[in-house]
Amino acid sequence: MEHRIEVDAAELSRFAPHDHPLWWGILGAVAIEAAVVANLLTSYFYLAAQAEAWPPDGVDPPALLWPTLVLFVLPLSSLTMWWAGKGSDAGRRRQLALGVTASVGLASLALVFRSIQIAEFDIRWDEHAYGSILWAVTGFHYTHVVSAIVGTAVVAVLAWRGYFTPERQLGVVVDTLYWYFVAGVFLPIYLVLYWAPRLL
Amino acid sequence: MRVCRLAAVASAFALAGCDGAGGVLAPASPDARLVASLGWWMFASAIFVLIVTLGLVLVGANLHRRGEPRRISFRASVLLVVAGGVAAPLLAIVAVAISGVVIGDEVEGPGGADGPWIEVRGELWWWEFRYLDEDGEVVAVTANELHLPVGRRARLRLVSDNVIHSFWAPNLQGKTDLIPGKVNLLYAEPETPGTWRGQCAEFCGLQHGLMGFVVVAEPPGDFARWLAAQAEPHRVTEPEGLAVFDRIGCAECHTVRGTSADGEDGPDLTHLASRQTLAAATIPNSRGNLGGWITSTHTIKPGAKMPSRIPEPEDLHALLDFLESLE
Amino acid sequence: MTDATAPDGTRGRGAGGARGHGAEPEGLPDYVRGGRDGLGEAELAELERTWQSPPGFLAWFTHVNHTNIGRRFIITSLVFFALAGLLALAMRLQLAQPLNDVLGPEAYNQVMTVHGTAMMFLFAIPAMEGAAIYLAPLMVGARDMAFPRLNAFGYYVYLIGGTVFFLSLPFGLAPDAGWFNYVPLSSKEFSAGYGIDVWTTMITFIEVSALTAAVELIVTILKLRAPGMSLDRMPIFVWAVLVMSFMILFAMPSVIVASALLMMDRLVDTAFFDAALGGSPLLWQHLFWFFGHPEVYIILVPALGIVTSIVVTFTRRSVFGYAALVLAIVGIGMVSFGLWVHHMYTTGLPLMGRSFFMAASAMIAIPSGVQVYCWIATMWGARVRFATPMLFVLGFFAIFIAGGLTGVMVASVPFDRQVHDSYFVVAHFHYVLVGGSVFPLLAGLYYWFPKATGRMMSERAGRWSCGLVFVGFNLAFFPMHQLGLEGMPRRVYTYLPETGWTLLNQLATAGSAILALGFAITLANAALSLRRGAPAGDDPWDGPTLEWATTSPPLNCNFARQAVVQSGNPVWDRRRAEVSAHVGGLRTDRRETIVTTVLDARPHAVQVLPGPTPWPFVSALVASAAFLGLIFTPWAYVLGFFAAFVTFVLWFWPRRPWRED
Amino acid sequence: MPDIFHLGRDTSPKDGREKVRAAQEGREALTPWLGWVCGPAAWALHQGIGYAMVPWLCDLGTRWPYHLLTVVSTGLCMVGAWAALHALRRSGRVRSERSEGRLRMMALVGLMLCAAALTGIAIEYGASFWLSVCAGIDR
Repeated sequence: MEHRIEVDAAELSRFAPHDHPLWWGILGAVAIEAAVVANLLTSYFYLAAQAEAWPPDGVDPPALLWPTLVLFVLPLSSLTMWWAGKGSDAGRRRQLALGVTASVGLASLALVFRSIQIAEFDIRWDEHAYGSILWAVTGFHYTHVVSAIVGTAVVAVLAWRGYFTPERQLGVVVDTLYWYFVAGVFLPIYLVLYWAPRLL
Repeated sequence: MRVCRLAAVASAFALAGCDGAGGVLAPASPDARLVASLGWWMFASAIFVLIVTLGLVLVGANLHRRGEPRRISFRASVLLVVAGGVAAPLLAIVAVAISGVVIGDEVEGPGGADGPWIEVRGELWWWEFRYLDEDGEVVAVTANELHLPVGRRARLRLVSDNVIHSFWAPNLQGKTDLIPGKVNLLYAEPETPGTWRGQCAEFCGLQHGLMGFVVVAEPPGDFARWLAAQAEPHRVTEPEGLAVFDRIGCAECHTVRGTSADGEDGPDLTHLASRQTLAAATIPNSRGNLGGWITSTHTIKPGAKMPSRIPEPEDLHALLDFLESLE
Repeated sequence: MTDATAPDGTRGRGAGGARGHGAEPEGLPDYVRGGRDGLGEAELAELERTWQSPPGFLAWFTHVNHTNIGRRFIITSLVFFALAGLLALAMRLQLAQPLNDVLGPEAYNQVMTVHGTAMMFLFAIPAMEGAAIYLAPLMVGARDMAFPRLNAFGYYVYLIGGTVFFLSLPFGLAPDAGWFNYVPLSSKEFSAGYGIDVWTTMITFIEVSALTAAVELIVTILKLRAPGMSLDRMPIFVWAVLVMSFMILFAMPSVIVASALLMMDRLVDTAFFDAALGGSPLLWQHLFWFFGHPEVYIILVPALGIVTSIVVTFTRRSVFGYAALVLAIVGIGMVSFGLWVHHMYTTGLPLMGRSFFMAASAMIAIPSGVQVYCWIATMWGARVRFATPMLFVLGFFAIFIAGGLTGVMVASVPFDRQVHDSYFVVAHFHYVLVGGSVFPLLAGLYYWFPKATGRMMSERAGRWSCGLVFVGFNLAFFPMHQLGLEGMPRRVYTYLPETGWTLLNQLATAGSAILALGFAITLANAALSLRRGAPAGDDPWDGPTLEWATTSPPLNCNFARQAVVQSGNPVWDRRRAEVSAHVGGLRTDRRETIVTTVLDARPHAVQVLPGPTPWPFVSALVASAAFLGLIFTPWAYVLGFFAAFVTFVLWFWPRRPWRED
Repeated sequence: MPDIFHLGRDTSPKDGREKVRAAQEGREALTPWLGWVCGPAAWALHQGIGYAMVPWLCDLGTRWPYHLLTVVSTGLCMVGAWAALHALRRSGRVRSERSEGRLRMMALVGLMLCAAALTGIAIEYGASFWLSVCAGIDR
């Protein structure tokens, strides 16, 4: 048996942060969570279709002000995240650290808005299925934002300590990917929870 | 204890002419007949396909000549896969879809619906049948025994306010679920007089296994007489037994129309003695079984909601006299 | 292949001991003598030390190699299979006589629920995942999975979740609302106590393990294939695993949502399923079956891959219709998401709505038919070796096709309304699941046992086992068709003597005993063969795919040098050409595997994989505590979230020195 | 850029001509997937929405939204089939260092998936004609 070396791996990159298997893994996690959101929103419409009145009589659809603010703050935090990534690509550690920290700040702001808005809900979760699904979807996204914030806070700590380099920035890349998802998934949630009861 | 129970149930059991055996394949209504013949057709085709395919597997795997493999041409292989794997299933799919749609529409349709209107309520773990008039008012209430007129298409309104049950009388019709918050309809049209067994088919808890009922089909005249009798209130002939009935708490759950007993948790007992069975078609209705059911309820049906009562012997006899007078 | 046929009895260490246990830094283990694949002895020894799973009881919790984890998945799932099988025997005993009292209704309902749930969630899926975790990296020529630590995490989650679930039975806390757990029966009103909570939390928890396995299988298959293994050269089994993983990805969230909603209904009084407060019991059924039907195919699809592997090896032919088989597998995956309503034909849905699902349910016959006829075309005229794996495959043909045909029958709305929830359906799905999944798994066990342990299983015992399982199975389940048609509903704890169901039930009980004996023989065969089996060598069956290119059991690093592939049957190519092409230049002092492009598998990077670590175990422990807490209080959610997060940070925290290269 | 949109294109920097060729290859890589995506998506669309719209059709008393749905999903299927067919034709002309068999297989599977989806839609559409949209919805 003759043994031949056809591919030499010595020269290949050991980092490839934008194309690392972990990047694909996060994509998988995003797919799972997107499926969960899809299931929840489908359940929302299913319950709405079964109900005689949706929202039930005497209950107002949730107010628009705070969620609309969140709708703008979350993409803004994605923007700072993207800017941080640019800095990381170019080796500007300070830009990376600032951007990531700004994102954490903005998302925390979104969380505050979200909390105010939850406090204003016209219905409790145990009064009617409408209240249940409203609280469940809101709670699920709230958890998303919290986990994105704490995850990114860890990235920020590492960034300030100078861990990341243009090669060694896998953590930033995958965190950014997840961040985009958390910001993006709010749009369908926003449309369904705040506009569907008004328009349909 | 086990022996007692078996004896109580088995010895006296002779459900008058119950033709339960045979079920789906012993149809007693046009609907069930249609579905049974559909079943036979599908069975025959399935067995044919099974034999052909397995035959091909065995033949193909033994075609080699003394260990020398035989080649099969690419074209022949493609033909094999297309014929067996695409064309044949496609034919079956079209046949199944069309027959299913046509027959489904037929057996689930109202088709005149000239029979009685009956509300079927699934309880834990027994059946209530409420006969309604045209306005939806209750005419008569019975339990675990459904009477239907022969040759008429009865309309059953299936409801439940507890868990999900499923109404299944295989000789007459496919099953339909009773779902809280939802009303389902089912039509039943017996062709011949007879008695059949039906049973709850959706898992509903502890006594799902013994949540049966009896269907009695009788000529329209007999049916009308039966319904008129069921609509009558009870005229008390055994006041002592009724007193026991009240005293030991039966009246809290059971209604006997014509008396003060108006409990709503258990079956309506106004015409208990006219029924063939007790305990959701579990034991035949006899004096002995009735006494056994009252005193050792949970030996016969563990977990049943009815609490057992053990009155003094003379009270028990008076109670049984009363119950037997509920004709 | 210099050492392909070298008898190598000293190497089999058995499934229990990891390769390399007790290997001292100085003394070289025999299997590295003379090197391998052109890699020198000293380098191979260093590579093996790098990839070694450390010995010792405590170190057991730090193992991350996919061969260790895959083996654990398989063994654990077989233990659950045996336990759930014993529960089935208990049910058959209870039903052997009318009005029997081996089990009362309470015990019967718990046993029935645990049997169904365990067979689905604790046996079938994990067994398939285990086979995939063990085999897929070997088949694609990778050194390990893409995320070895996540892999270990998934295993502990499964182990803990499954054990807790099973322990609920002896403690009398077992769920008793059936494996489908329909509301409102499973609501707080009709099922007080902790049984249903155990079900909802542990099922959600175990699904986490299925999801982690799915993600890493997908990434491993897409990114870690050996150079040259473009998509059209991937073994069919790997295709099947890929499709299974995607199905898990999209089906499991639905049951997670369903059980989370039920958990909330029970824990904080939400009203998702409460009809009185605007909820809908049918929502549960939609969500559950949107998962539940793909679930059946999640179990079936990898089994079809196993069958293809065995048919190819035992006919010594490339499979006929590679593209058609891929199409069939992908097609099954696609159609499986469009059938769920056929579990709900009797719930009073509009007829036209049901007609869609009737067509779709029957549609599954096309991809299945294509598969079966591709196998027939492959076997046609070939010299088939009827060894035990092939015999189990023949059994699979008979039983699976029979089950598929009754499946087409129950796709028909009017016919299904008669047999739905009757023993006819019990017969149908046992034919499909045991025929379509357990038979291939046993075939796979006999086929890959030599690869995993270095020893052959006994042929004689294998034939006996196959025969008994086949006869016992048919005796146990064929009469159930008739019982269903005679009106016997499912899930009944007893029946009345005058129903006339006694004789057929007795036949079924007798059959189940024979079936159990058949399984026991295989179990004993496997246990005895670990020590006494004939040495297997690298490639005892003359298989075509890459797992046969390494030692048996596989090296710690899987391959001394990763292969470069030129066709779908690389091992046959090598034998013919007497040449093997490899990847060079990977370091031996740390865990490296080559990363390739998704479609053509051209090399473009190297992934450095982590070594043994206890953090996945710690994380799994914390997560389990959180889920267990959820049985009792909603605050466990908040607490568990942050506690688990801390362990994840510790898990991922970069250890100094930070790598620079 | 991550590999997701290019699915096999290598990510090393390129000069102008290389870039053009890489873009072409990117499209080459994408088109055969269209069959894989469009077929199942069309079928899911037809089935899911068709199923959900039945009670509404009954209230509405007409089938035209359903016909429209069928047209749209059939069209989607056709797009997938067309792309797959296109890729199949081209697979003969691929540069040899790229796997021609791979492109061919993917295109073929995509094409057949679309055919299967079309069959599914046709059977669902055809069978439902025997039924009134209100069958089984009489409350």
